[in-house]
Amino acid sequence: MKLTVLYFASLRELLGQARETLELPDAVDSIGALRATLSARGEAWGRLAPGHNVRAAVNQVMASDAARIGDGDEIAFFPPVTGG
Amino acid sequence: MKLTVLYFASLRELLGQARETLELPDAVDSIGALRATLSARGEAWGRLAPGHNVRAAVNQVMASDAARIGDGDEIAFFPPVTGG
Amino acid sequence: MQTVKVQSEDFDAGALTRALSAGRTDIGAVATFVGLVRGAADGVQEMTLEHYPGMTEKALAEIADEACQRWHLMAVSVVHRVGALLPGEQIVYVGVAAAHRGEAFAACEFVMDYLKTRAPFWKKEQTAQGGHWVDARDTDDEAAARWDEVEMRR
Amino acid sequence: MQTVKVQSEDFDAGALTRALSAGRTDIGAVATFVGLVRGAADGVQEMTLEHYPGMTEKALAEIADEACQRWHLMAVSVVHRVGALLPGEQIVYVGVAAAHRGEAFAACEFVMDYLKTRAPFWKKEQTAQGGHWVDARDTDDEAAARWDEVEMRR
Repeated sequence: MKLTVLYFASLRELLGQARETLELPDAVDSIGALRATLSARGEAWGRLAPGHNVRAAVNQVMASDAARIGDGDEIAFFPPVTGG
Repeated sequence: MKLTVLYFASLRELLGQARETLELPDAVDSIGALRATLSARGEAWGRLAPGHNVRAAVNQVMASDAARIGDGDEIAFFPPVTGG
Repeated sequence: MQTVKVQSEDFDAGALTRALSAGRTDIGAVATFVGLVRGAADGVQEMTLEHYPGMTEKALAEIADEACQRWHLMAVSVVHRVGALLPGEQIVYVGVAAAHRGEAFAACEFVMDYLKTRAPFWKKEQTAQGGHWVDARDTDDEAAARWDEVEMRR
Repeated sequence: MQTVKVQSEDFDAGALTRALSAGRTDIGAVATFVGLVRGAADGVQEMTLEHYPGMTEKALAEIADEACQRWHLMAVSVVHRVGALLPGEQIVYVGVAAAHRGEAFAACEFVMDYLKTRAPFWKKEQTAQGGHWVDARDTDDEAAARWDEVEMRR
């Protein structure tokens, strides 16, 4: 399963990257599972674990940890929004 | 006691005048008393009697029937406002 | 800064709005309202606005003052036209500048609600059936009355 | 009529507001909001707005749609800037046209409240002490949440 993952704002700066393309096992089939996989990278990536107020979107729609993800999806992680 | 009395909008049209200067006994010392005096003229002037939703102002400030009036005052009668 | 004007000429809402915050960097929010003459659907061909010169300006200034007492505002501007107006034309402008949006929105709506019930203007509509004076709306009294109870918002 | 734009250039709020009612006579009320960069008092020298291209436009269009479902609106326009902005500069414009003022005010404030919590924009402030990302405010979540319960107003 191939995913595009985007990072924005303070999270982008913390992780030192704005986007990456990932090849993941099909078992990583939810936002929650993807968070677990990424936070396991350690250090700053721990920010993606629960309790750090990082929001997610799947294909440009806000998504909870239960949201399903699949091949070709565009996933984004970001802090609470502060526009306006 | 000398008063200037102004009439506006539908009341002005109904009474056929926009302003008049009145010489009145000092006993006519409130908006309520002035309403009684004017409505006693009969016909359309009855509109100034209680119950016809005609508002009053004394010297350009909204006033109830109990408001005192005196020599030189500018009194106005008009329907509920509809600006904006 | 409070500006209140009663005039027969049209106004430039954009210029009035820019003036509220011009040269300042302490304003975060500007809320504005423009009221327009509705025509076609209501059969209105022309609207004439009568007012009570002198009292009108005082009433508008008092309403702006009261808004400034209720909320922390940086600028309030009210312009109201009088005379003959055609459908689509602007009648009234209210602009409010504040640090935060809650204050700006609340104060702008407050000024309009109070203006509708306290400022001595009267509308006469001209339709194919002739001229008639617009009746005051109970909903306007209700809109103004809710500010008696409302808590100030940020 | 719904217009949503994300752009780095400044916008002309007056022209945007005129466009809402241009050529129409069924609009009685236009409510607008402009958000500005506050500077001096907060020590902000510059503000940078980052966004999520694609999702931002979708989110703003959804918010405008939702406003049109809640109230009977004749036009909604939203413009949000991105990139580097100086104190005093305009950030966001929301304009709503309706038959009556209650609808226009409520919908305009609703769009701003939802935009503040749902549209993917992030602000970074530059002060003498360096750059820092602006924290989301609880009061913004509360402002948005009250629309879940609020009754539609005329």
